[in-house]
Amino acid sequence: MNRNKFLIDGKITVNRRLINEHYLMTVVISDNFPKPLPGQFVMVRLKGRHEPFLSRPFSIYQYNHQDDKVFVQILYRVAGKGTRILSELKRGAILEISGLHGHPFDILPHASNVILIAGGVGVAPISYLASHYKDNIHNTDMRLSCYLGAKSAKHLLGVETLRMSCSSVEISTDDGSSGYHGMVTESFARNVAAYPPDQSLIYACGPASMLKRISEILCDYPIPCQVLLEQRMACGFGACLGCTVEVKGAGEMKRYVRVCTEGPVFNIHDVIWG
Amino acid sequence: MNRNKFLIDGKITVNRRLINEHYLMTVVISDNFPKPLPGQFVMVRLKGRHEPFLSRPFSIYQYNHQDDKVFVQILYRVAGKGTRILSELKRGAILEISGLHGHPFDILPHASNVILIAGGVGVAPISYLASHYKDNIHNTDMRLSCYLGAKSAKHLLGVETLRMSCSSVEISTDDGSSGYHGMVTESFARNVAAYPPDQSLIYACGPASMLKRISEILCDYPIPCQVLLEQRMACGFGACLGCTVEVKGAGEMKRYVRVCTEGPVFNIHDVIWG
Amino acid sequence: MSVNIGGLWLKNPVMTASGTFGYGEEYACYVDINRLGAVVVKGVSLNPRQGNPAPRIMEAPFGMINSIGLQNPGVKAFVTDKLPFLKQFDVAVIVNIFGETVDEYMRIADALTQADGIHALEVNISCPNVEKGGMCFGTDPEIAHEVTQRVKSVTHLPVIVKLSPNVTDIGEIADSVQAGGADAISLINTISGMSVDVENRRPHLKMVTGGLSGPAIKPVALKMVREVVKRVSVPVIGVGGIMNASDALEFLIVGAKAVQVGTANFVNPRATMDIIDGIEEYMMRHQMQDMRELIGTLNEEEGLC
Amino acid sequence: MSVNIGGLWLKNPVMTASGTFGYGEEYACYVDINRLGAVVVKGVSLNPRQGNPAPRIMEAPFGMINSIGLQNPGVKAFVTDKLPFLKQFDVAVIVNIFGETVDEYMRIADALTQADGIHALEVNISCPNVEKGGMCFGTDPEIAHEVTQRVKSVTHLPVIVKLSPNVTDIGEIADSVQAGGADAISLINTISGMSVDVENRRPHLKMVTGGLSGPAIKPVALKMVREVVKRVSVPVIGVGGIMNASDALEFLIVGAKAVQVGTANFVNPRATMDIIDGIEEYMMRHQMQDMRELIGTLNEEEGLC
Ligand SMILES: Cc1cc2nc3c(=O)[nH]c(=O)nc-3n(C[C@H](O)[C@H](O)[C@H](O)COP(=O)(O)OP(=O)(O)OC[C@H]3O[C@@H](n4cnc5c(N)ncnc54)[C@H](O)[C@@H]3O)c2cc1C
Ligand SMILES: Cc1cc2nc3c(=O)[nH]c(=O)nc-3n(C[C@H](O)[C@H](O)[C@H](O)COP(=O)(O)OP(=O)(O)OC[C@H]3O[C@@H](n4cnc5c(N)ncnc54)[C@H](O)[C@@H]3O)c2cc1C
Ligand SMILES: Cc1cc2nc3c(=O)[nH]c(=O)nc-3n(C[C@H](O)[C@H](O)[C@H](O)COP(=O)(O)O)c2cc1C
Ligand SMILES: Cc1cc2nc3c(=O)[nH]c(=O)nc-3n(C[C@H](O)[C@H](O)[C@H](O)COP(=O)(O)O)c2cc1C
Ligand code: FES
Ligand code: FES
Repeated sequence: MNRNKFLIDGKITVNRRLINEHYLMTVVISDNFPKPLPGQFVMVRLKGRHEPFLSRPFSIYQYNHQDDKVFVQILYRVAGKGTRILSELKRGAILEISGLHGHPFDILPHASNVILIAGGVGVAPISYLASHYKDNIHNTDMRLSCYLGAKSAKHLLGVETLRMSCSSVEISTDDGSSGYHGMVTESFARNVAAYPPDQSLIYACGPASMLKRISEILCDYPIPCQVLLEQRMACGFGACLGCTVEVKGAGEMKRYVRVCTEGPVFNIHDVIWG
Repeated sequence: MNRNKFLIDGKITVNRRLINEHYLMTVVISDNFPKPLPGQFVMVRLKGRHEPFLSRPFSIYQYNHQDDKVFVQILYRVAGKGTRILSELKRGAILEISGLHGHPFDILPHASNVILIAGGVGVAPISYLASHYKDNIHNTDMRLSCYLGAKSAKHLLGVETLRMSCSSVEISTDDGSSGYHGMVTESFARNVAAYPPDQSLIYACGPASMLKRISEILCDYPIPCQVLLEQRMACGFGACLGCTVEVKGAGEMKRYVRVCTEGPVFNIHDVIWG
Repeated sequence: MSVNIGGLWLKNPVMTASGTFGYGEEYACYVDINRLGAVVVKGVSLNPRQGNPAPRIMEAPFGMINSIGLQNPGVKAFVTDKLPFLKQFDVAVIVNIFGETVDEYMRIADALTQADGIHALEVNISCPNVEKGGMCFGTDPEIAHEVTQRVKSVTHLPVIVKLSPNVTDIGEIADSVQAGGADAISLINTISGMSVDVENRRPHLKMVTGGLSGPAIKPVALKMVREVVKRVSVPVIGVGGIMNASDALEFLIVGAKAVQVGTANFVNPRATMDIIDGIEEYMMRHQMQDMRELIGTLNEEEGLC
Repeated sequence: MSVNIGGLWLKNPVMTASGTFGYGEEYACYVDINRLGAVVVKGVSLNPRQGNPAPRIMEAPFGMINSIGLQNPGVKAFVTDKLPFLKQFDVAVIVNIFGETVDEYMRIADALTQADGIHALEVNISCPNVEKGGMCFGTDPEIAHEVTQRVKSVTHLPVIVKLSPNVTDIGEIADSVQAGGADAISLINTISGMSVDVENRRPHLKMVTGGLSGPAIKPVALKMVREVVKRVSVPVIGVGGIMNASDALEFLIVGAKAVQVGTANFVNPRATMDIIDGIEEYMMRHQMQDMRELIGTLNEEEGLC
C-alpha cells in the first residue's frame, strides 16, 4: 500500500488571475499532505458537484508546510470548460483532491548542467523542480539553466521564482517582446552544443509540439532528457487505462503505457511522437 | 406579445440562512424587471452551469425599485439538489431569471374579509400578496386576517412582514411552541363559521395536504378560495406541458391544465386532489 | 447559411424540435421566429389527446425525462387554432405527426396537405402501434417502411421521418424509411428511461418510464446521426442534447444537414437564436462561406491528441 | 445486507464494475477491499490485448466516453500476475471475460475454472463477434444464448451474463441468456456514443466512437433493469451511472439484487465504501433488517406528486 496516496479536501484561499487566461490558486489542506516530488501531480475537482464531471490533473507549482497546514499552489491556464469553472471559484470553495500521482522526475545530484525547458504553463512543474534542486541538492559545481518560452512578454509566468533557483533564465517570446525572438526550442538549440552530453541533463515541459522539436534537436546531441507528458485522464491513478501513450518497447515493439502511472515523466527517447 | 416576459441576468447581493433549511436571497437586476403581480413567479438558474439542469420556480417574496435597479427577494426552502446548490451560492453569483410567469391571484378590492392561509414556505407569495393589498387597496372596511402555520416557533417565517400588512396574524405550530397547537387548517377551521361567504375571500399556499384539507373544510362553508399550486416545471412558460394538474372541466369531464400558465393560482373548487 | 432539406430550402440549419416549442406562441416574446430555419411543432394526432397524468417530468443528470403523452388538440383544431399564428411569420412550418395505426398517419397527413402554410411533415414513428400489439412503429424496419410509404402516397409535401434511438440497428431503420420514400430523416427522439424517488420508493413519473432528452443523450445521438449519414443519401437532421452552437456544430460536422433544438429551449428560451449566432460566428472565424464547407467535414483519420 | 447471486453469497450488494477497478491493486489505498460485496475485474481475453490507440477517453455531459479497447494481459498472465493480489482478501472475485469467437469464451472460462480463488464469471457479450462479421454477440438473442450455454458447459462457477444496452428489446436478450443457463444477469454495459472537437473538426477519440458511461446513462440503465427484472427469474445486477447510495438504492428498489459501481470509482475512488455506508444508513432509517425488505419494493401504483 502506498502511503503517498490520499483523497482529501482542500479549501481555496486564493484564486486569482495572473495574466490573460492564467490563474494561480492556493489551496489549504488541513491534514497530512506529503511533500510531492517534482513531476508528481494531483487530480482536482469541485467537491459535491458533477460539472465538470471528471477530476482534472494539475502539477504542483509550490508546496509549503506551515504549522499543521499545507499550502499547495497550482498555476493553471484556462484551457476549456473545467478550468473555466475552476477559475470562477471563490475563496472558501472546497475541492476534492487525490494524489500524489505519477512517477516523478529522476533527480541527478551530480550533474554539472541541469537544463530546464518550459513552454507556457509547463513552467509550473519545471519551477517546482528548480526549487527542489536548489533546496535539496547542494552541489556547487551544478549549473541550473532555464529556457522559458511564452507568446509575449505579457504572457511570461513564474520568472521571479525561477530566477531564485536558477543560475540563468533565458527568455524567449514568439513576438520578440522580451528576450529571444522565437520559439524557446530555438533559443535552446543555439546553445545545445555547449552542453557536454555526459554531464548534462534536460527536463522539459510544454506543448507536445515543443517536446517533439526538442527530441529532434537531441538527435544530434545525445543529452539525456526527461519530459512531462499530458494526456486526458479519468482516474489519475492507473485504473481506467484511459491515459495511455505509445512508447518504444523491447526491439521494434510499441506498447501503451499510462501517463498517470508509468509517467507523466518519460525519457524523451522512449516516446513515439504522433 | 407579452411585454411582461423577459429573460434577464440577476446578481445575488444577499443569500443567507434564516432558520433551519430556509434561506432568503436578494437579487439585484439592473434592467427593467416589471413589478410582479401577487402569485406570479420566476424561473431561476445558475448562469453558465448545467447542474442543476432545469430552472427552478420561485414566487416573489419582495420587490423593490430603487434608482434604476430592481431588488427581488426570494424566500426558499432547501428541498433537494437544486435548492441546495442555490443555498451555497455566494454574493456576486449570476443567476439567469425568466419571468414573469403565471396567472396571478385575483384581487377583490371590495371584499370585507380577506383571509390568508400559509403553511411553511408558502408564506412567500402570501406575504407578497398581503403587501399588495395593503399598498394598493384602500378599503377601510377590509380586514386582512392571516393564518400562518409552521412546525415550531423556530420555523416561523415572515411574521414581521405579515404583521405590517395584516389586521391579525394567527400563528399555529405543530408542537404548540407558539400560538395554536396544531395544524394551521384547524386554527382556521375554528373561525371559519364567522366569515360571511359572500363578503369573504380566501387565499392559500402551502403543502398539498394543507390545501386539500382546506377544500374539505370549505365543503360546508362556500367561501371563495384561491390556492397556489406547485408542480415540477421544465420551462415555466407553457411550452413543455410538463406541469399539468387535473382540474374539473365542463360537466363530468376532467382536463389537464398547466400550472405555469393557467395557474399557479386556481379556484380551489376546480382542483381534483390526487 | 441556407440548406436544402428534401426540396425545402431553409434560411439556416437551426430548427426547433417537436414538443419543445409548442406551436410557437410561447416563444414569440423570447425569439425572433422569422430567424429560425424552421419551426417543428408539437406532435399532432388525428383526434385530440389529453396526455398522461402528472407528474409528467423529472430532471435527470444533465437532462430530463418526460411522459407528456403527446397531449395535443388534434389535427383539426391544430389547423384552425394553432396554424394561423405561425403563418404570420416568414418561417418554414414543419408539422410533426403521429398515429396509433398506419391509417391514422395517412389521414393526418392528408388533412395537413389540404391546409395552407405547411412546408413539410415530420413523421414521428416512436409511438406504439396499437394494431401490432403496442410495439413501436420505429423499431421494426418493415412497419417503418410502410408508414413512410403510405404517408408519402397522400402528400406532395416533403416527408421527414423521425427515428427512435431505442433500436439495435438504427442504420437498418434509416435504410428502410429511405426506401419507403422519405425525403429526409431526423434523429434522435428521446431514449427510454426512468428514475425513482428512493425515500418514497415511487417512480418519479406517474407513467413510471419516460423519454430522456438533453445533453445526457448527445453522445448517443451524435453517434447514431453519423451512422445514418453514412448509410443513407437523403438529408439527415441531427437532434439530441443540443444546448449551444458548439453542440450544433458537432452534428453538422458529422454530416447532419440541419439540427433541431429541443430541451434547450426550456432551459434557455433564446437557445435557438444563440445557436444561429454562434454558427455564424464560427463560420466567419473559420472563413466558411457556405454550409457545404462545414457539413460532413469530420476528419476521421486523426483523433485529437 | 447479504444477497445471493446465482448461488454466490455476497456480504453486501455492492460490487465494482468491470474495467473500472483494474484488478484491485490501484484501489487498495483508497478502499477496504474486504468490505466489498465483490470485485469484478477488468475484462480478460484469451490472449493479451494492447487496446486501442490514444486518445481513448473524453468527458461527456455527466459522464465519459471510452474506447479503451479491452486492454488486458490475457487469461494466463491474469491468473499468475493479477489474481494472487485479490486472493489475499476475503472478497468474492468475479472475472469478466470476453472473446471474439464462441470458442474463445469457452477456453477462457475453462482456464479460469481451473484456477483457484475465482467465485464467478461475468460474460461480457458486448463485443464484436468476428465469426459473424463483427456483429455484437449481445445484440442477437440466439448468439447470446449460445455463448451462455457454451460457457456454462465448461464451468461449475456461477455464470453472470452482462448485457449490452444497444438493442431494441433487452427483455428478449435477457430471456434467451436465462434460457441458455445464466445464473444471473448484469446490465447495462456502456451505450455507444461519440463527440467531436469542433475547432479541429476531429473526433475526440482516435477510434471515433466509444462507450458512454456515468450518470448520463442512469435513467436508461434503470429502465432496462426494471424491464429485465420483470422478464426473468434469475437475479439481476444493476449497473450504470451509480455515483452514490441513492443511485444504488434506485436500482435495488426496482428489483436489482445487487449493483455494480463503475465510472464513479474514477471520480471518487472511495465511492463503493460511501455507497455501502449509505445503504446501511438508509436501511437503518427505514428500519429494514434484510435486503429483501428493500429489493423490488417499488410502488408503481403511485407516481410521486
Ligand atoms: C500530469 C499533468 C499535469 C498537468 N499540470 C498542469 C498544470 O500545472 N497547469 C495547467 O494549466 N495544466 C496542467 N495540465 C493540463 C490540464 O490538466 C488541462 O489543461 C485541463 O485538464 C483542461 O481541462 P478543461 O476542462 O479546461 O479542458 P477541456 O478541453 O474542456 O477538457 C476536456 C477533457 O480533456 C482533458 N484535457 C484537456 N486538455 C488536457 C491536457 N492538456 N492534459 C490533460 N488532460 C486534458 C480534461 O481534463 C477533460 O477531461 C496537466 C496535465 C497533466 C496530464
Ligand atoms: C409556482 C411555484 C412557486 C414556488 N415558490 C417557491 C418559493 O417561493 N419558495 C420555495 O422555497 N419554493 C417554492 N416553490 C417550490 C420550489 O420550486 C421547489 O422546492 C424546488 O423546485 C425544489 O427543487 P430542488 O432541486 O431543491 O428539489 P428536487 O426534488 O431535487 O427537484 C427535482 C425536480 O423537481 C422539481 N420540484 C421538486 N419539488 C417541487 C415543488 N414543490 N414545486 C415545483 N417543482 C418541484 C424541481 O424544480 C426539479 O425540477 C415554488 C414552486 C412553484 C411551482
Ligand atoms: C417535453 C418533450 C416533448 C416532446 N414531444 C415530442 C413530440 O410531440 N413529437 C416528437 O417527435 N418528439 C417529441 N419530443 C422529442 C424531441 O423532439 C427531441 O427529439 C428529443 O427531446 C431530443 O432532443 P433534445 O435533447 O434536444 O431535447 C419531445 C421532447 C420533450 C422533452
Ligand atoms: C473505462 C471503462 C472500461 C470498461 N471496461 C469494461 C470491461 O472490460 N468489461 C465490461 O464488461 N465492461 C466494461 N466497462 C463497462 C462498465 O463495467 C459498466 O458496465 C459501464 O461503465 C456502466 O456503468 P457506470 O456508468 O457505473 O460506469 C468499462 C467501462 C469503462 C468506463
Ligand atoms: S488516468 Fe486512469 S489509468 Fe491513467
Ligand atoms: S412548465 Fe412547461 S408548460 Fe408549464
